[in-house]
Amino acid sequence: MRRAANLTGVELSRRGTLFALLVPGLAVLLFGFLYPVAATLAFPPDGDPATVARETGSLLTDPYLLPVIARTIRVAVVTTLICLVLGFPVAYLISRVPPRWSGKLLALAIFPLMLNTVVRTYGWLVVLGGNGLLSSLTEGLGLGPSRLLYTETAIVLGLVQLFLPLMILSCYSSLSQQDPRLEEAARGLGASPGRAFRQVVFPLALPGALVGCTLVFAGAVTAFTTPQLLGGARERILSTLLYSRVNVSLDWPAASAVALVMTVLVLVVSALSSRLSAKGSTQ
Amino acid sequence: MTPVVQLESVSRAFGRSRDAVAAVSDLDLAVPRGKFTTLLGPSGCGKTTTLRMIAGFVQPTSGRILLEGADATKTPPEKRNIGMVFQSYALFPHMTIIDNVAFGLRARGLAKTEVTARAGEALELVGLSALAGRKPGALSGGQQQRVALARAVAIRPSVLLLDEPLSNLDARLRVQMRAELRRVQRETGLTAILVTHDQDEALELSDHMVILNKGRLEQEGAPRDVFPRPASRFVADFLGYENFPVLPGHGPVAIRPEHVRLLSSGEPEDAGVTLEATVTNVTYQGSHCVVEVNANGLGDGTRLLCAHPGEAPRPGEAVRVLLPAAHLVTLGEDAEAAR
Amino acid sequence: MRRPVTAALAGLCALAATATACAPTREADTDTLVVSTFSFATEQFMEVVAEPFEERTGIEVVLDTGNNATRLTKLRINKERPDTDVVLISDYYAAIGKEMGLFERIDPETVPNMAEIQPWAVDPEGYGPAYTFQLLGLMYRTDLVEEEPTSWGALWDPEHPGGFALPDISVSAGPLMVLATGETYGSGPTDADTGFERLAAIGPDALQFYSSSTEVSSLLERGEIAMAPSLDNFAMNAVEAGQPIGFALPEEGRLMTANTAQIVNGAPNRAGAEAFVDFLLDPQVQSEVAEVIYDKPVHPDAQVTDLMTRVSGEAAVNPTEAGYHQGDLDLIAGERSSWLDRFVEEVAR
Amino acid sequence: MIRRPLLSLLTALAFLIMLGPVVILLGVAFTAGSTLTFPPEGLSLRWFAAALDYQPFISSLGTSLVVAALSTVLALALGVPATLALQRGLIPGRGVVENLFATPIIVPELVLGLALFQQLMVGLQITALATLVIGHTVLLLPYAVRVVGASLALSDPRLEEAARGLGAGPLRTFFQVTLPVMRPGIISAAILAFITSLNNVPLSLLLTGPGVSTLPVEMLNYVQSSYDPVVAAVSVLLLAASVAVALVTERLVGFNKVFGR
Repeated sequence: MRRAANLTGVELSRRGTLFALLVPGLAVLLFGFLYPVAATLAFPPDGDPATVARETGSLLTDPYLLPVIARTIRVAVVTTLICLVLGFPVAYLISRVPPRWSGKLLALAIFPLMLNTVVRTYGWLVVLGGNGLLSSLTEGLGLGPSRLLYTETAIVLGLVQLFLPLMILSCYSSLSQQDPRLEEAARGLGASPGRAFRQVVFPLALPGALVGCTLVFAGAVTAFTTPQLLGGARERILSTLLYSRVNVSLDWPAASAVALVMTVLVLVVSALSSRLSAKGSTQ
Repeated sequence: MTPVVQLESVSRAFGRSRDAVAAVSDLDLAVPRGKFTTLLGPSGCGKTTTLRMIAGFVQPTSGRILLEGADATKTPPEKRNIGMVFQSYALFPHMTIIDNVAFGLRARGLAKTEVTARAGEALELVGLSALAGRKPGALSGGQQQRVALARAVAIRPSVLLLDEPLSNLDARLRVQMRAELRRVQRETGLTAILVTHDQDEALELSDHMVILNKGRLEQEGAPRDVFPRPASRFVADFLGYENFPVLPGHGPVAIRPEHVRLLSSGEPEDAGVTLEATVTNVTYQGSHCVVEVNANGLGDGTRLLCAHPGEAPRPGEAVRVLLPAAHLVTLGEDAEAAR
Repeated sequence: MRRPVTAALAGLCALAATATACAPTREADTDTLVVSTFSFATEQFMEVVAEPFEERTGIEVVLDTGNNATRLTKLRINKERPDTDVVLISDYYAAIGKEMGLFERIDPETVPNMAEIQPWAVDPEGYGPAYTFQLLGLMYRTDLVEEEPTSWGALWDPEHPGGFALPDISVSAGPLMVLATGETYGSGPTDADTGFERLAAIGPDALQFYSSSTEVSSLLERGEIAMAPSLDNFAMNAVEAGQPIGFALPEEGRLMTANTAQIVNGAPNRAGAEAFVDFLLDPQVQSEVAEVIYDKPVHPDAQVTDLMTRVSGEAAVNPTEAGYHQGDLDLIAGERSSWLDRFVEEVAR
Repeated sequence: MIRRPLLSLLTALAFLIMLGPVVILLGVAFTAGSTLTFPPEGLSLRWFAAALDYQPFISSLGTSLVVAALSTVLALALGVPATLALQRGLIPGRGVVENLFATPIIVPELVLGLALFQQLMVGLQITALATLVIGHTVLLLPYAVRVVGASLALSDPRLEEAARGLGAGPLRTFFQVTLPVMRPGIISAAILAFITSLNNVPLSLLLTGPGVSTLPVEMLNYVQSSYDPVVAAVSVLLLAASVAVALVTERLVGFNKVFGR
């Protein structure tokens, strides 16, 4: 797609013009993103690289903090898997129903993205809370009150709600490009619906699913509102730990250390996923 | 001998019940064993829906479908033992050629050695053994279609379904592939059903031709029976009859342009109908000219087309036109009224 | 060629202007006084403290409210260019602030009332004094708990009726509870290890780890829990309203927390700040605050309300005589991050 | 074909999880009672009145709208020229520059928020409002570059050559050909950016100052300290606004174009 065309308004071959078009954006990126992020990971207020390194070290060895990292990863992985298991079939359905239905279903799936995370998470407090819907349901069934609020399960539920639309969109973009005849061909050749799904539909939609998984995983690792409201004081993950380091214990170098670990975690996963998809496309 | 595929008053409507559109209505069909049958018709005539109902991808709204004499109306596609070739080839892009061909065999749980042997055999049949290890993306359209054919044939289906398999190919390749299709069908002895809108393709390939119009069966039979004797104006029109004059004493008839003759003065008249006419337009077509004339005798000035070899008359010239009796097809009044 | 460059520069300038335009600067200023305080009962505070102070001194009082941590954060942000004069803040956040160099020592001459107040309320290092205090005890449902608990042991009693909640480590009662437990079961009021160990034993049974007074009050009101360690102030509303709620002072592990008034390092209105702190300690003002906001006074001449003695007994009048003490604030401040981590991972399970 | 029970079950479950809690808010918001319970205890509009009466929500909504509008305009003002240069110019190391414009998406928003808080607010003493605008602009820049870039990449540069060939000067070509070609992309990017900014929590969380806080952050604070249905009422109001925006968006440009990737 690389085009050696000239820009309409101005001769882009002239360096000065190009420069003028790019520089404001780059300057803001530098001042509002690269500089602060780099600086904060090394030179937080009240700290220096040595304190950040020490705090990072303790984050990776402290018996009270390792569980936070483990929980963050566990919550993100489980959320990603559930989103895949639920989101892929929905995307598949949307890609195979007649257009007048698919448009409506897609809009319904996308709609939650227009609401902020507090709005989307708030309902779970009503569902999972002490006197909540679920509790009265289980009590009504004679199972006793259910206590799901402030558990990992609650966080996962909230995150699944938050990120399912992303998974559906990613899978849908792959599935809608797939020729539905491929699945028919497999069925015609004697493959059961399950076999056709496993051997043809799913493998071909894998790139989209992989993108979806990466988005959901990164989102789950970095989400704040949902773990804060649904995990409460009991179940901290990296993002809520970062917040409490800044606003409860006012320990800013320690906050930088958490930020460092969180960033590295997300970067490693994105790199792995792009590696995987590159490998998939060369095969 | 029971027909391989039999349709008993099969109908299929699409859309909600209130504004449903019938794609196929009340179709009865018997597909003879070991023969090449063609479903022919313009787009929207229901031929593809019929094929997809036979394959099991579409459920009939009413009626029964029998495969090998047994009711298979509710049988899912994978249990029907059909081989299907799609217009878009539908090769699995993530599998090699040989894996594509072996897919159906593996789905049937055959032993590894048998899978390898039969897949290789099928690929041999279409002459693509050399490309076994490639991915479909690396193949040309014609090659991909031959792989699709091999894949369908490999499972030794009770019927081979071909859904406009050649229409994505360019004109020359299409002609080559027709021969290839015919050869493969003959060599394997498979029953084949081809869906096409191309009359030449249908005429060349089929043992049995079924012409559909608006979801209904219009005419069926061997090409050499159907082609010279279309039963209705629709069939005649579709088969390339371009002149539909209403002759005094004959009623509505059809005749192909190449059978209309311009008589030079003094030439003896053959058996047939001779008309006085005026040339209105002449188009040069290489081997012949198409001469458009206005037949003076036919009241409202019926225009006729005739394919005329050699020196053509000029527009405005008065000519005599012969419609030979041997080539005049009389169209049934009822068929005419149905239009 | 000229045009885009100019446009780009103009854009950058506009951005820079937005970025710096609204930076507030407050130079030396004797007409107004910015007081950073709790967001609790702001209107009443205006009525009984700020407005009378304005009348007396002619200095206009501006309130900036929020919880301890966010206000401390704000002070830290503006450390180089402070825009606040007085900060009313909990004792252990005050300790963090001192460590960060956010506050100034007070010359006792300028705040005469500092000589009058209860001795424990005076800061040993000379920083701002405590102007009120809260006692840690057990808030309980009198209809669900038959006998008034006399010991923290009630929480560990497997027979205890109804559920209970514990304070989260992020609220003032949290660290106090750790120390109170350490004092009760361990070697003394600095034995945090024992505190954590014992709390960890009952953590899984706690219905909730509350992080606000409204949260714990509503849990008790709804009867979801029968008791919770809390500060005595939390109980006053309910007791006054005649709800079946009582406040028990355990015999051992008597910890309290104080609210202090600090003068900001480099305050734009230093003299006004000193006058305000003195005003806050005035017996008359302390009495009115006690009546309206339920803040227990530290000035011996101020009037302790009946409600206060009904809830907390004699400890409301003189906490140190009743055996209450603040705990080691430097320990709490210094270990804040690690306590937070330990609490979440060991206790709040 | 699609009558498989498992597929229907999973789909139903997915939509239940995605929309169920949001639907429940509707019930909670209209309750006459004072606790978060479903089904509601009687019907009343009292929580809507309470929501509109709660000053922090009103002032933070103002902040949110100002920040969203300013940062959307800034992101487009910076992003569109950059996109033009990237799509139509010959730039050495174009890939690197392009990736640079996408990086703010990869770094966790909370980390960016912390960085802006520590370095710009604490370090450079920039006000919370200005820091919010800078942060949101950085966050929206990738959307602007990507969405506008996508619409530009789809258009045929020969259109512009044709215009030049027909005698239009470079400026005329830009305003009469290039800009109209980009317009749908710009509208989509603007809507997407505005919504993204308006809904953001992690980035705005730490960037608060006296009287400066965004609506979602205020809502979060409120939910954490109070247990009445006020936030449900606010949510329903936002829900209604979103439905309105969605309908207008659908009319104007089509949903798929805004959210399609």
